[in-house]
Amino acid sequence: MSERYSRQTLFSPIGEEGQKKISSKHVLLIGAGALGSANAEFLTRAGIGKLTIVDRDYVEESNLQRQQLYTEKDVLEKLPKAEAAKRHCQDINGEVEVEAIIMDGTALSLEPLFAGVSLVIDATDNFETRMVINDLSQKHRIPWIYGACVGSVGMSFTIIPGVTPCLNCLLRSIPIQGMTCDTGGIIFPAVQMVVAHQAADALKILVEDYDAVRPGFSTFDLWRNQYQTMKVGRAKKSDCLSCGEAPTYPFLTLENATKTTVLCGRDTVQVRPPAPRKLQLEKLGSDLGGSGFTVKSNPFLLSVEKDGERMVIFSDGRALIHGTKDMVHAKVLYQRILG
Amino acid sequence: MSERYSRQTLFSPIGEEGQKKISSKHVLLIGAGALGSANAEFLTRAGIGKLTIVDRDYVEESNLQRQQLYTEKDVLEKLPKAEAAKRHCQDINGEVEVEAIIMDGTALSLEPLFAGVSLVIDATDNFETRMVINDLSQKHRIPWIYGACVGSVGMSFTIIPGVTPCLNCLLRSIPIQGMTCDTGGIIFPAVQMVVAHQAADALKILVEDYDAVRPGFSTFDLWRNQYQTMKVGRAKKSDCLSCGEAPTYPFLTLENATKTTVLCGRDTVQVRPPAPRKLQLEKLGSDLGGSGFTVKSNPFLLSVEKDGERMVIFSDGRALIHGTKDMVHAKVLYQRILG
Amino acid sequence: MVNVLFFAHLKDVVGKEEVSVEGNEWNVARLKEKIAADYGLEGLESVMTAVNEEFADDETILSEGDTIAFIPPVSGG
Amino acid sequence: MVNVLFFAHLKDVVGKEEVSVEGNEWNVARLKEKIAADYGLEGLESVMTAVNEEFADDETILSEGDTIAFIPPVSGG
Repeated sequence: MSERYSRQTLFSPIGEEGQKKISSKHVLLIGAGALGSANAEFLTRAGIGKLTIVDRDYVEESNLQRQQLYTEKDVLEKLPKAEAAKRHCQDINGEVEVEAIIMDGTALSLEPLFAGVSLVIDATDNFETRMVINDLSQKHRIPWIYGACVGSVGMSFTIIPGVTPCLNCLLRSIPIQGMTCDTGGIIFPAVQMVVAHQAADALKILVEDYDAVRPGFSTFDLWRNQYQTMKVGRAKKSDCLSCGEAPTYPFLTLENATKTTVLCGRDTVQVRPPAPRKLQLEKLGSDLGGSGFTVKSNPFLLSVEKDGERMVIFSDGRALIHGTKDMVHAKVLYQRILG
Repeated sequence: MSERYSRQTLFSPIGEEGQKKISSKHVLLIGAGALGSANAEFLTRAGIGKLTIVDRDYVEESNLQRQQLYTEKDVLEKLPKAEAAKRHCQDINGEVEVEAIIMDGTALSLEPLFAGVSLVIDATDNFETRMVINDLSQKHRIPWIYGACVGSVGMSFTIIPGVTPCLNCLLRSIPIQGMTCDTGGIIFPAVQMVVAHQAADALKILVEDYDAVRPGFSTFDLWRNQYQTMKVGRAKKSDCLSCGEAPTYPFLTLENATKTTVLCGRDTVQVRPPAPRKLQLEKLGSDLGGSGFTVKSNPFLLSVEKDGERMVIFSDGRALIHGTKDMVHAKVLYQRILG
Repeated sequence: MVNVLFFAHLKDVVGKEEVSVEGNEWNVARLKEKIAADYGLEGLESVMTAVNEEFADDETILSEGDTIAFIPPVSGG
Repeated sequence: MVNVLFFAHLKDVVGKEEVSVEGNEWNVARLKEKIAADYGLEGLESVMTAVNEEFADDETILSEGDTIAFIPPVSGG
């Protein structure tokens, strides 16, 4: 091994043997936002063999405050994040093979990418995609590392099929109406703290030191100075539909996916959640009002507007995104607000 | 404020008011290695008013595995780290004023830089410089944030003069013969985790939310899955020479500094610690042997060699660095091994 | 009595990090209902619960002196 | 008896994270000597000590059931 990795091989749980393993492995990184760009930089610097980055978005000015790798030039060029991340990673380490895939991650589009990878790292911004990753991880027996952050809060959990409970055991259902980075903000240190947890467990899995993998679900709040790792042994459910004895992988079916349709003859996309939600429109309206959105409401719907983008949200979770025919863009806007 | 900081101002403990404060403040960052480059990137992305980066070293290939910002091109150009960090920071955020100072940080050279700064962030690699920072922080009443990491271990503690104990209260003396990144290795996630703690407290201090500052000394080990925050209220000593009732700022005196001398007529620098140390040469020799150094020893000294650099270490802590007349370079090599 | 720890924004809504409340031999669901009513906390049904730093579900029975942490999952990234 | 937690590389030297040992009414210095002798730990004099997650010095007196953590300071960066 070259001098480049000398400080990493000096760390005895990795060593020269571990470095050889790292350089022979392939990681699938889903998302290239805050968690994604930082994970991409880490894996590249660590000398991963191959890195596949999937993202549907492009670099915007508001990303620069917390998303590593990206520069003002990427914003001016409106580069897709996956491509911008790839370019910066190659300036850092030309030995790493980086593949950039610009697409919306769904059960259908992600499944082929699971072939041959050693590890999947979650850097998405919504629970729907995470539940898809969770099912694909179980189906293909590939570990994945959940990570998420909002405000000064973050959490991480490593799922190893056949060993740990899965995210479906822990959450049971997709949580409703949480804060997102677009409604509650986000600070860079929260991102870094989540990535530190993901990256450490990624190294353990890549060097096959499974005993060292964090045996619990870690949560922290860097502003309120809280930290806890919750043991999860008891959470594993034998009847879990994702990881139990008779799995059906429910999140791989079309009925559990968010649907988007371009409304005929209008510059509008309708976004429909998998199952009707019961949104508390009044609370959502006041949260969004506090987050810089212009909000109008009546008992049946909210109309919210920001930066020239207008969206109408119904209490069953359905939404109309005005001014676009781009279904992926509409889903991005929807999930930024509703998680 | 521009769209650039929108997700940071959405975070209510910062808000627009906090952002204005951040953009009016000046931070002194001492060190531009692993902790330094990551802190520089964070402060730049967060929109600090002015950032002064002090470092004595240049970018090497073995830095790339854990030091943010730097690329292969910086290694080829052997750029000083402070200058390389400045260039990358300006690609990220042209609004921030970045000052790069290439020098060895000592009591004498650092003191003038404390004038007018709001906060000092520690990104050094040795306790001697930290104790100098600690004394200057007390003398000039400026908060500073200690951070350090080796292997998978890291720690952070925020010192606010007049409020918290200082590092001298906690450590009493400079700890002897610990592991350094050059002897125990270092993994990127340990760096990120320390920086997450430093960065969060930096934001709190910059927006003047002192009540939120982490009220303790946090330590973690990401491989062994340990985390603890130790309360420190009881550690404050009224007779502490750095922060007590009659401070003398002992680490600002010349007798408490490491001395370097070019040996007359030889291509060798002698490095002498402030007070004689009692090194366990046998243990040090076997540690260094395990870390890739070629070691020869007799009961009085160790001769160690790596990458063409040769150093002779005596049990009282004195060392001869062969093949150089550069006193700063000699001190860098010495502190890399002996902390 | 049991101790209840509030993580993240729940701490702000309640106004403190920790409260000591009745709850011995209750299940988690009952405690959640009581806490929701007493402190005006919404959405506790989708908040994760740890009892003495171990995962717990709504049916978990509490004992005297237990520490219950309510941890709201987040989705950003 | 008191519980002793070993942080970082101390855990590897001792071979476990936690041990339960005699120590009631001892001071920290005496506990350090005993632990150093029993487990072959070197350099404990420059290791930080927390008793029940609070900073302690060599003179701090221990009580039955206390948890003592030994935390080696690191200097890298």
